[in-house]
Amino acid sequence: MIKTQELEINLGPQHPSTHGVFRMITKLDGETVTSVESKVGYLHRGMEKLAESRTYTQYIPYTDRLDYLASINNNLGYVQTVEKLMGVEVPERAEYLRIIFGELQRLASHMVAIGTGSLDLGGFTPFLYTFRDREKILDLFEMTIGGRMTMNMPRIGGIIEPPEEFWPALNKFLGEMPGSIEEYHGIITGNEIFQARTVGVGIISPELAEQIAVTGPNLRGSGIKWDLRKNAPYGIYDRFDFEVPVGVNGDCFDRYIVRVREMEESIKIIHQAVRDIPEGPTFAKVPKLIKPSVGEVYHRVENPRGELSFYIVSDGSTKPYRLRIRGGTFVNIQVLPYVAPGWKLADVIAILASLDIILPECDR
Amino acid sequence: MPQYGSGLFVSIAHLIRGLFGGTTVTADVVMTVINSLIIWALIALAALSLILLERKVAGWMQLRTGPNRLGPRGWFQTVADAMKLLGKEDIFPAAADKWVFGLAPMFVIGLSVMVMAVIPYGKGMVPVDLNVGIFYLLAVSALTTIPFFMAGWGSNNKFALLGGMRAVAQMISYEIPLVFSLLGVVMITQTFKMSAIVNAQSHVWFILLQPLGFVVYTIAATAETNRAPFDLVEGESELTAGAFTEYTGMRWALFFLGEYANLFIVSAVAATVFLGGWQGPFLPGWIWFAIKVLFMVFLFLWFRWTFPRLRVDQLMHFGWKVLLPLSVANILLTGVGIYIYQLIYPAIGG
Amino acid sequence: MENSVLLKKVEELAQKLDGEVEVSIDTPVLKIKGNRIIEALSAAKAFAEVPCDFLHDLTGVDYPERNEFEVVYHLSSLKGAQMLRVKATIDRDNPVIDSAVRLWSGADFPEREAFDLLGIKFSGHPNLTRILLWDDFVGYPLRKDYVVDSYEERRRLRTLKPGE
Amino acid sequence: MFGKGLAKGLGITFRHMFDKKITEFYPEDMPTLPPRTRSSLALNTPKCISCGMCSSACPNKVITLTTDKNESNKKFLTSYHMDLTRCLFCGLCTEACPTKALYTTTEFENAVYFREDMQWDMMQRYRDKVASGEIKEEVKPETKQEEAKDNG
Repeated sequence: MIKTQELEINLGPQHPSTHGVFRMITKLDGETVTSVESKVGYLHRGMEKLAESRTYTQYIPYTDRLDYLASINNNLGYVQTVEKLMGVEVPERAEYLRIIFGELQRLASHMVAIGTGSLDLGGFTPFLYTFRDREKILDLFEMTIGGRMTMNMPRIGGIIEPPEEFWPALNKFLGEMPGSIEEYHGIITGNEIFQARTVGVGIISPELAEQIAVTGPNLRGSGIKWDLRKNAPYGIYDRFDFEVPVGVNGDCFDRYIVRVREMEESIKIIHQAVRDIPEGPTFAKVPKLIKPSVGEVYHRVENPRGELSFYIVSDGSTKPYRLRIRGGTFVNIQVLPYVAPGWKLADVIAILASLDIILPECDR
Repeated sequence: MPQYGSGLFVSIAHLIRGLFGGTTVTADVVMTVINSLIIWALIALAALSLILLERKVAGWMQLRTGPNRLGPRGWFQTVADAMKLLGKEDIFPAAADKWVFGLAPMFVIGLSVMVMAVIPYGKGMVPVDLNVGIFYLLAVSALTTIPFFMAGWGSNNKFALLGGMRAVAQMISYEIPLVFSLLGVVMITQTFKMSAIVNAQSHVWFILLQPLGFVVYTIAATAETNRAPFDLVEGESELTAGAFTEYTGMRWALFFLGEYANLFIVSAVAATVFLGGWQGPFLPGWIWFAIKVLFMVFLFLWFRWTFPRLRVDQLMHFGWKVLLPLSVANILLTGVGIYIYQLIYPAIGG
Repeated sequence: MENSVLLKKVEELAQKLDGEVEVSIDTPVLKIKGNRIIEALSAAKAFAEVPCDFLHDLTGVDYPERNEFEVVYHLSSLKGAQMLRVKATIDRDNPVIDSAVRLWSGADFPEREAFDLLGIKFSGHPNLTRILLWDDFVGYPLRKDYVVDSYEERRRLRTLKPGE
Repeated sequence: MFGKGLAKGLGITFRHMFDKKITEFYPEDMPTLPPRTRSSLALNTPKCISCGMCSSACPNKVITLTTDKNESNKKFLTSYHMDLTRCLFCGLCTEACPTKALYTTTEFENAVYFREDMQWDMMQRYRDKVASGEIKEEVKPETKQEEAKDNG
């Protein structure tokens, strides 16, 4: 036997495939990974501390900056938490608009996930196809609220009414979407090289997922049918008819395909919401200065990257006493040291891409 | 078939040769110098235009326009990039092995020049028409592994080392199917001489006689030039830039130049061996040759901008367990074919 | 349905561990002393019908006027919509509590974060080091007595000193 | 059969080679942004009633304004500064403005070379805009009367 030396490699904080500033201390035996240690915190901005010096309304733009690829979902999670704390009833039309925008944002976020997933496996072109379609969604957002990435769109007690020209643009986009998804299937899903790189790679067993508290598409990829929109509905998700796609093996391919199928379900939900949306006001009557009574609340929402939840402790003032954010990525990322060893270096990148991490949400 | 202008460059060569007295030693020396200068110019030209072509094709496939700022439709972009790279600082990492690190890029480009000397660019346009042309070509291009490993080892960087190791493993494994895929053609033509192989295709191109050989060659050549889906040496998503991680400025540009020179070479070899070289109606031979090379180059670009990358062990599996048996099968089939052919037409072949 | 069943279970558990139960908005809350936490969590994990076996979140809250920390565990499950909040109070001067890593390996990062930002020590944690902040950071930012630099100090534009 | 998916992918990329390109030729063709775009802020000084709502709505203390009172005990602006280095472009200030004196604009070329240039003097910017003819100055009736008083 030839005795070889283990090679220790720092993947990150500056590395093309770590999706921001994530660092993995990887030990290699040849090309095979023997251990991975993940280091986070390079993007820590003290979000929870910042909340203590901002009023409830002023904190909404900060939630944009958690998971910046799904900022409306974050906004919604936060404002719904505050509404739950205050007991505010949101008008019907606002609820429907929240569904439409939340699902549009989920589509955009999953597009980035599968596009960068393909990019991390070396396929550059699919990445730009997904971004082409994401651009259309961002245009819709820009038309409605004026922001593209950090929208700051919902308000406590309502949401901003989109302009007239939004509805035809939305219909046009929905009409184009099935063709685009067909294209992703053609260039990514059906590609034998992509399948060879992902099928059977990085299996997260259901037991491991439950131990770590993995959530979101990563959990469903492992075959557990758990989606808060279905199992513990918030907002008006209980009125919509959609499937919860699950994977079989819990490998990278399953996590990928769950995302693509979730996109199809999101389109279904948007279609239903556009069909059923009533006329009416989009703002509830809430005081200008939000001042919840003493108490605490915990609210969880299904974000594209796992369950996002806010825990707010209120002391009756205009500012939260303590605000805790539980991001999906922060918990999901713990799975890496369990899954990665034994695979090749390139597989670690594939696993990381399939976990679809986003560091601002992780480090906060 | 009439071909107009085929003899243009040959006549010029004759003219220059005539100036120095036809067949004297002086004339040979002058011609060698001129030929090597032309090859250098060709490498530079090929690299500049192929880089632009790659960026343009990539852009079009991705619904972009590609470079569009400098010159008409961005045609001077690579020239500007080359200028920029020339002006950049030449950094030697403190822990690098200075000699190995510094020499690696020179070797890459030197080997490319050596290979390009035996390619028939047109009728009578072979700078050095060796009677062991293909043999020489394969032998020299097999050496390209060494500069990659030198770069990987000399950089004293972990990513570069991994890239260098991948380069060795990959290029040596794919060298064998590459050689075997060309062997079928050699069996038919009974010669190693490049110009003779082209002449043998005056009636039928070898892509029709050797379709399997062509497919194996194309795949192995993709791997040999380290292009996607076999670009593990660079593998930017895991190894940042693989063997070239520590290179900057002109040294890095030489690697880049070498990469595109290699792309040109494998395309030229495919055009010569399988696509009939400079054979073709109406147009001058060298234009036909250019068209065929461009077609092959486009094929490689198309693969690169469509496929994701293979994993290192899958690459080895594919090379040894799929491509090698296929190329051996090709040789066997060719042998059987020749045997049957000789039974029918005993006069032909040896 | 789930809530009433869960509430009954929690009340039984509270009696056993001499804790208190209250309902906050729609979530049952179990308040106990810090030293009984592992008992409480493992009992909650094994609740029949309504298991709370998914550690959704773990965090701490600082209450300087009561001189104590609350370590807050949010337990849910993949088998139903139930949600349970367990609050363990520990002394602020000696903030030590048993680690939940032996029950859920996913408690690793949240516990390290609580240690990092609040200074709560989790005994039995395999690698209790700072996670979000750097290793030689002084202080625990989420404590209420942590002094944040003034706004003027933070907004000062940094100018290069000569020699930099 | 192995290779079918590969061929399909090749087909898709080849087809897109001849599709219409979606590149925007930015400085030549300026994009037309929708009217709600929040890419820059502007202050219409005469409309401002110096209430300070914008400054208190801002999550990040971007806006500092100073006011003074004239003889009829009416507040008027003496200075209005925004520190764009801290601005989130969330639009909460424009929503809070009761007279819509502060509004978002679609100007998006806000890059500057020096950090100091990010400190915007909004009143100066308004005067520049008026001087360049980009917007018409609104003349308040009271100011007219005051001028008349001064003259007479």
